[in-house]
Amino acid sequence: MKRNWIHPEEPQNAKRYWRSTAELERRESFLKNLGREFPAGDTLTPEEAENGRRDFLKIMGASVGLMGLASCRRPITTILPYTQHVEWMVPGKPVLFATTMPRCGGATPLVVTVHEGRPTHLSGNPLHPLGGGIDSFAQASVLDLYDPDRSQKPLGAGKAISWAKANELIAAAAADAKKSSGAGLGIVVGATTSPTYLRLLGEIKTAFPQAKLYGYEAVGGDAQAVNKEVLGAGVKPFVKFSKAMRILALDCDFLGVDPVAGEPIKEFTKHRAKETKAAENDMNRLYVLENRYTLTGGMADHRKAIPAALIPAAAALIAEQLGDASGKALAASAPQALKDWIAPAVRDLIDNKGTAVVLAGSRCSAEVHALVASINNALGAYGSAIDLLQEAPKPDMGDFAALQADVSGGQLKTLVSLTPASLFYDAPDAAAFAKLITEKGVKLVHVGSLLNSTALHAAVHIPAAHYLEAWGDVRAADGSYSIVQPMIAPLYDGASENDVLLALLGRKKLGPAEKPADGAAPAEDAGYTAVRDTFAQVAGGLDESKWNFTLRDGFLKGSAYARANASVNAAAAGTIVSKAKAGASPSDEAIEVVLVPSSGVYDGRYINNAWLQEAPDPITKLTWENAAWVGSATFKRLGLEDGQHIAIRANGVEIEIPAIEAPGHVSNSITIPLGYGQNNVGTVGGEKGVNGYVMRRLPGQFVISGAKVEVLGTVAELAITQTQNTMEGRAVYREGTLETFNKDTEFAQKTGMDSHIPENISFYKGQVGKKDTENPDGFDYETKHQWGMSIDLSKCIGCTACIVACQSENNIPVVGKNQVRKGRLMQWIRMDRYFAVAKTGINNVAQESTWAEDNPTPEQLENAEMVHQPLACQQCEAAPCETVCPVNATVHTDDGLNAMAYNRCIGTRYCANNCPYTARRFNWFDYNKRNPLVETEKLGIKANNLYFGPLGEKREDESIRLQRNPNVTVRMRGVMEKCTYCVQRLESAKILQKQVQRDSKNFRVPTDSVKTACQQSCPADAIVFGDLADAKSSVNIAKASPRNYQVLKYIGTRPRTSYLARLRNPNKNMPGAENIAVWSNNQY
Amino acid sequence: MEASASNTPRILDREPLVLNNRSYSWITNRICGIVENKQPALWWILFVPSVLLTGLMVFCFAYLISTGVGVWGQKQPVAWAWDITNFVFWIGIGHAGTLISAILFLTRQKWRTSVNRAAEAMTIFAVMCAGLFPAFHVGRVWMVWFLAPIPNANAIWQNFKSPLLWDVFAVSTYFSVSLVFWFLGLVPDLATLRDRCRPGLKKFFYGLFALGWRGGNRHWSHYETAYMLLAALSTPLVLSVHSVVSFDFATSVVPGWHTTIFPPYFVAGAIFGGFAMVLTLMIPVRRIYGLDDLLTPKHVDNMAKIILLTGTIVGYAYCMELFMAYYSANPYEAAAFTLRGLTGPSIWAYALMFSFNVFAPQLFWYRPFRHNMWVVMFVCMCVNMGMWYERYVIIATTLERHMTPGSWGEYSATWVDQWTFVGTFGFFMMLFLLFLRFLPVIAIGEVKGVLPQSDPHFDDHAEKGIQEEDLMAYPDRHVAKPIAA
Amino acid sequence: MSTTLKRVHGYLAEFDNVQDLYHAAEHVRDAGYNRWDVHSPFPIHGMDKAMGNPRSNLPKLVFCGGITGTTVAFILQTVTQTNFWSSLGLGFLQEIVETYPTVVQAKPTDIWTLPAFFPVMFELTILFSAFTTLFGLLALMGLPRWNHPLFASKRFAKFSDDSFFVCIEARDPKFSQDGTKALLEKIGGKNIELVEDEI
Amino acid sequence: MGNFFPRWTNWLPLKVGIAVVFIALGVSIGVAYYFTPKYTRVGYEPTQPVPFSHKIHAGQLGLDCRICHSFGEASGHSNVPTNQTCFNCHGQGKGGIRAASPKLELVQKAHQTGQSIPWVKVHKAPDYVYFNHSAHVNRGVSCVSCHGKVNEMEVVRHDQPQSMGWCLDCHRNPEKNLRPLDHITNLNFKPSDLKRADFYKGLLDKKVPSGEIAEVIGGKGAKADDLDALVNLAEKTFGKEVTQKEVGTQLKKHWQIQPPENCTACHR
Repeated sequence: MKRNWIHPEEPQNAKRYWRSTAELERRESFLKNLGREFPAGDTLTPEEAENGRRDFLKIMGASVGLMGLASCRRPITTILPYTQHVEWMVPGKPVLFATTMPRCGGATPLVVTVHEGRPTHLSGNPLHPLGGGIDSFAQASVLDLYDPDRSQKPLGAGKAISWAKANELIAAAAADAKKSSGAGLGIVVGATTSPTYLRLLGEIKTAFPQAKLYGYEAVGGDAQAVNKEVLGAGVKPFVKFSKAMRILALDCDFLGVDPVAGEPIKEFTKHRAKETKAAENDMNRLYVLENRYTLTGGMADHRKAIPAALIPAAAALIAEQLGDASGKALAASAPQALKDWIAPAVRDLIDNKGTAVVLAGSRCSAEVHALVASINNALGAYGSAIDLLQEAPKPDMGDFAALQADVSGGQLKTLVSLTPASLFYDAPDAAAFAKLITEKGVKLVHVGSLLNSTALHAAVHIPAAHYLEAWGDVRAADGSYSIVQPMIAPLYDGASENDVLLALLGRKKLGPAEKPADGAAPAEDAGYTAVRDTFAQVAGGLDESKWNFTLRDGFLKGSAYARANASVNAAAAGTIVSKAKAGASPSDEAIEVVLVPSSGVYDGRYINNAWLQEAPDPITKLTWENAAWVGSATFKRLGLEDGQHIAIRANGVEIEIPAIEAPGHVSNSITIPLGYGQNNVGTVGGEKGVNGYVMRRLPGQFVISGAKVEVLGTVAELAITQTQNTMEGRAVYREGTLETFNKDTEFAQKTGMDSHIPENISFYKGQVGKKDTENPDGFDYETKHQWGMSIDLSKCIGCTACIVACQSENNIPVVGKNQVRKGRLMQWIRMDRYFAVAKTGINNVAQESTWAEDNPTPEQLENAEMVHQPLACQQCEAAPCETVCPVNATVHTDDGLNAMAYNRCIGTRYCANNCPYTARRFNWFDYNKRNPLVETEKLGIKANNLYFGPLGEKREDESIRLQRNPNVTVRMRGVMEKCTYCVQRLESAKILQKQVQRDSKNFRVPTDSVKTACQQSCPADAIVFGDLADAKSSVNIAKASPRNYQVLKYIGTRPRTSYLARLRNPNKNMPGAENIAVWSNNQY
Repeated sequence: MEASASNTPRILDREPLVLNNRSYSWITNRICGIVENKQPALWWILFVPSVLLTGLMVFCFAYLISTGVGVWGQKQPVAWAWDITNFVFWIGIGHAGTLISAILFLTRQKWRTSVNRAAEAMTIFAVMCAGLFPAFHVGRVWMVWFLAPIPNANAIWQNFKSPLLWDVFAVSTYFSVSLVFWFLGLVPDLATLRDRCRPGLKKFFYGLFALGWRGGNRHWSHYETAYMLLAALSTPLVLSVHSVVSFDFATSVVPGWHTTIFPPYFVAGAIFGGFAMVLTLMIPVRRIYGLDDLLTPKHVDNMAKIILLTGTIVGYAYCMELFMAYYSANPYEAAAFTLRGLTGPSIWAYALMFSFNVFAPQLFWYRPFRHNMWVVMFVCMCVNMGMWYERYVIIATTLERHMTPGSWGEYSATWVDQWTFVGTFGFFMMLFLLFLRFLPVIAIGEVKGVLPQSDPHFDDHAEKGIQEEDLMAYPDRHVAKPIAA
Repeated sequence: MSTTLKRVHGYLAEFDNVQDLYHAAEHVRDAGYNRWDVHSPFPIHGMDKAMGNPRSNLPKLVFCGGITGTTVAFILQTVTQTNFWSSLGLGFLQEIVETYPTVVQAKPTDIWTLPAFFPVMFELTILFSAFTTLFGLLALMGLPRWNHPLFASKRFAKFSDDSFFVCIEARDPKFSQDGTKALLEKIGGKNIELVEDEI
Repeated sequence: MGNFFPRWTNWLPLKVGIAVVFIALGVSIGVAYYFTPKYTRVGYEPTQPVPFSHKIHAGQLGLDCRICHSFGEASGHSNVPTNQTCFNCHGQGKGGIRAASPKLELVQKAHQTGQSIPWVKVHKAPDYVYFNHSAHVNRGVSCVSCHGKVNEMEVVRHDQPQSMGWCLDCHRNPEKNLRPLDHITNLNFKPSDLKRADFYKGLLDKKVPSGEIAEVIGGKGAKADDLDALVNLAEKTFGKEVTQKEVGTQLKKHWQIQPPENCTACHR
């Protein structure tokens, strides 16, 4: 339901970026409409505020009998137009702005869709050199903006205080820091690349010479430090996937949650797809060594599961083979199997000198990074497949150890925490650190948007502004300079890091600014000024047109980092390596625990984002919580079942956590995704999962060995979205090796039953295929668009970006843990994940993911293959769901869509039963109207709020509704919904073309001009969508590929969505190469 | 009458349909007695709980409508489960009545007369229970009127190609026709009741619905034609209804549903379950109200035979399904049945279904079993349960294992599912008990009609055995005999 | 004897078994009466012959009813779902209900989709026939008629239990106060009474 | 004992039957009329807070619709003008026309306080209907087709049913409502106002082969190789005056007007 969002006061004295004279002059009408779903009064009326779209559907039903009785006239509804016209605002048309999302150590260029002042949807910025698809974190970040549980008021020791008070406290801190020329002032910052931020930090250093700066990221590793020593200060390796034809990743999930600085993923996937016979070297090859399955592991041509403790050994082995013996000691501990695996792999790397790279995960220990540096050097990667860039100089910062030391040493009086990490939650031995802070009487000033433990226990907490709310700037991985421009005035007066620094420098007052004296022009916002100043430095002079172009394009042309003239300092590397101790591979008694950032909440900063919480983990398909990943062999040895609690004892701490079976996970190793187990952060994130951080004692410690595991009796019901882990031999997903492909490029079209489909002899010619003389009833390709989609499985990496993008574009409700458990996920795209082993050809993981059928060796369990398949409505031309609907709620359109008229649907659910792809979703409850995330107690019964129906509490987080896409119906309870190829986009595109067409005949929208949300978000460019009737369209080209196949073609539904089979490029000399992808050939 | 009762007629050498040569008035008194006398304690013992269960059912439906279909156990991919299972179950039960009154009537099975009334009543109540589920299982009940072809300003109509819409027409037609049939049969008996009670409310209502029946032969002749016609109409109808219901599944693409064998298989199953239910109801009634002379072992025996027959047909269908799955060489079909019967999560349901429906009725090959009311009751109970499981297996367990393994999931019912179903039993029992209380449980007129003495030429061969004489003396039977002075 | 005006309805004679009734009926028939009837608790086999009744013409009615059902169903479905009528140049039929072709599962929108319409055509045929049967029957029997002179006779109430009546109506041209009575006595009627109708 | 039911009851069935028939008839007719937009919407004529007269502005002064409803051609919503728009003419310092008039009180107030004027909504599509103005006005469907002759309305009234059936009716035969684009906002436009020669010249200028034009006029086989021939042919077929059918059919063919009848056209 559309509601009026009470909009906060805005700074008056500062110079404001205003969307309209109305806003500038603070017109009531504007403020009133500011938060409206349709401020252009035309469409939102008080009466509508009463009856939202879904309500209207209900009322339609209820009042059908009463229609006309009420004197046959409708109640008065009013239209509230602006009093002054708003610049850029065309009522009913969204405005697109370019901006950038600051990320840990980088940036994501974005285009923001703004509907009447409300940012509703994000997509990648195609103009940006690193632009393109975006990952689910960036995609979902728009929801954080409207998160009702965001920190909204400054806190003093956990209690709400006024902004004035907050400003006072900060001023005071600054003042007495000034007295001691900064001594006692410490500032913790995250891994930032924002020039303004860094510049201001620099100014702090000058203003408070004695002040100390610390860098801290929860899951940041030693890479930076090592690079500094081995490659030189500010030298940053930049991987060019477009050049890298052989990649060996050491526990490096560069396709997933552990991105490396480099070209976007699509450059990597480009080299995976082949349409014609190709030589081994035309296709890139990926080797992966890791302890658990990651998205990267899933894409690998050769993957071996090894204990994380052996990663250094592996690195050492590789280095040794390349003539760097510094790691001999480490290499010694490597088992023979690993040696046998690495030898041919390295030979392959050597054969491809110049185009071969080895990548180390950011959390790997120092020696690994050092070794990898020398390895890449030996492979001649630097300068070819890896660029060494010279970053802008940063003020030098201490690490966390230094911080700990200074605190315990009592050097700090005030500590300002600007890092997105939460010191009291994710710091090593956080409890002790918190205790230390209080004991030493350090005044902690915390800036953040979450009310996490740090916020609540800090002396002062300042609500942080969302990056869509405040001015800022940032450099992308390649150094391109981008401006972060606000899309909406801060909803809760939050302050950006820059603002806080400015406040410390006494240049800005935080929070709502007091009104200017009448007539006085509002003063310029200091944050804005600061960014302009930085821009002037970067761009060499503040040129307005340059500024405006930068804003428009989303980045400053030619601002990338320069190449560094650096070389590898072997000696430095050697010393680092020599310091390292060899890790022992784990055993039944001494199990290793590996801490990894989670695909849902990263390091915990996205804990309160419902979309990410509900987007299933790509590997385990677990939502809303984390669990200990236990390799199948170990899982069986311990006699566990999914969700059974285990107690893990290591580093003198013990945690209880539900276990989940993880095929492809190495034995005697347990992986714990981090970031969960934060309490009282809000309805979404609160009390979800277990905190893994407590296990680590040192900053860089992500692998803990020698853990003891005890199996507990209790079993938790996990919210897993896919219980079936195998394809049961059904040729739903198809893959083959490059060799198979070269033998027969059309192998995918002949897999299983597709090879012998009988001709369909029908009594009539239906509306299928292209209309012509033979097929008069077919689809009209002459005067209509014909939409179609192709998904390239060679490129799809199985991340969940498309799911989240779809959720954001199509107003798909979040259903909550309780409903996910019941299998009622609403996401229109289902990312099916299957495991397979080559043993019997057809994989033999029985359902419920036990390996009961026959007993594969642990080795096989560890190296099961994993594939991902995104599956949404296939828009069948002969759609079985249509014919069974008794009320014609779902019928076919003449441009080939399987239309779904929500307002006609009565919810018999027959269509869902008859959909062979199970692509339809049903609104079992009023997910949009009743808050599905909370428990309610009524009549002495405690249950999920949904189950109380009308008695249950209404959804309080109305701010969420500001995110809704006004062009998509918000579905009510009891109606069926499904993917519609983003029909709202298609229709707008067609209408836009009509505005161009006017009295001419060219009705066809420009080639490839309309994109679906999933396609836009896909970082791997796996999804291609377009007009089949347009010969030039890329979807036609994609579908012409010999790898093109239709899922369940046998039943003759003629889907408009087709898939391109996955290709893999195994190295014949590798052990087990002969088994790769054979399982797919034995399918029916 | 005494005269006719005393001498034993030669032409009736088959087992009598009414034992002990009961007279017309005995029949009248006995059957009307049930309605007129106080009900036995047992009636109340059954009635009170059924009313309570009905209340429970109402509550469950109210909760469902106010809160959402989510209160049931359904999920992706199991969008139908207990709701449609119960629908098919009840609709199936609703088949025996019309079958008995129509098909057995056309095939001149006189023994039907003592069971058809109750069976028809049961049919109607069962169909009422059945109707509840499709009506309330939809997501937006308040929009159900979309199913009715009403001209509207939105210019949108129903999809007549949808089996679900066929269902709407089939079930509603079936209900109306059964009701008409039942009511028509009731009219003469209502007249009997009318004529027996003294002026008052009762007389008013019985009189009202008796429509002023006078038993005139000019009426009887029309009446019998009408009855014949309705029987003729109901026969294809009763066969069509369950066929149409089976189309819901047969016309879909779901492996395990998409089979041509469904229509006959469903119809046989329906008759099977229906007769079981008739017996489960009639055997106690017979005891409680002392109708042993009207509802003789012969009746039970006949019905048991029909159960045996249909049960075997059902068994054949099960096996044929499996054979098809194997022989069609369609791996999806094969997988559907392997998962259903061997490896799937709900094999227990399949096992129950098979043993209850196929093995239990085999007892009826042995005559003494058919005549032992306890055995018969036992088998009928098995069949009742078995038929429910059959539908459950077909609907829920098939959907649990749909085509794309990634979407597979296990279904489990919630308390709302279960109590709604139990509630419908209460509703059914309540209606049936009220029927016993207020309407003649056996068709009085029809039973009288099959008595030996109801044959107009009974006396002829009764008095003097040789009918040839009569024939010679009076070549045309329809010339009146001279009256003895 | 009350003073209220009364109209003679006819003579009512009772018989105590089917056989007597049957023969009686034959006699009355042969005596040439035609406004008379026999009343029995159940239909008596062959009584129509004995009374010389014509065959009921209900079936003809029902046939018409059935045909109507089929046609209604056919028109309803073809008009709303196909372009069949417009292809015949009778597009205005579609105009009336303002329908538009809805393509589902690539099924044709012309007459070839007819098989999908059979179920509903069948059901409506049965439905219409059934109701014609009911209402046709009532019409032919002239029921419901709750008030009838015969109900005034005390003995007549037994017709629905175990006794059998012949009633010859006064409206019959051959009816005569004593002639008819004599006939009824002659054919063995018992408790013959003159049924009168209060006005 | 006599009859239990009185004699008059014998007529009851007949009476009831007849009554039922008539009631049923009455109800269905009543519903068909009173419960449909034809009645529920058409004629809705609320009084507006500001007595703005379209008759004066659009009628007498002949202001173009787009002067106030400025985004109709660019956006789905045809916006209600901002207060600023009124002020362009009525505000002091600007046009200052009748600035002091009491009728404009609210407008003045709005200008000072910034409080929007609560105009009463007349045409309201249900929330699940996505009607798009630009798709229509850019393709030859005039304002008048859906809103009636607003230029003659003192107070705006709901002129057309705007029911789904009504929409479909036009989507099925658009030729009834098509007109040259330069007449889109001319609410008084009659096809007969068009000069036949100009009309066909317009088409020919758009490179439409005269043969095609001729075929649209005279059906298959009709020929005309130049303007005059076309005009003559048209006169033969449609008479002296230009008719809507003539214009509509031509534009439908040559602008390739193919209004969608899909659900997705309006419901998303």
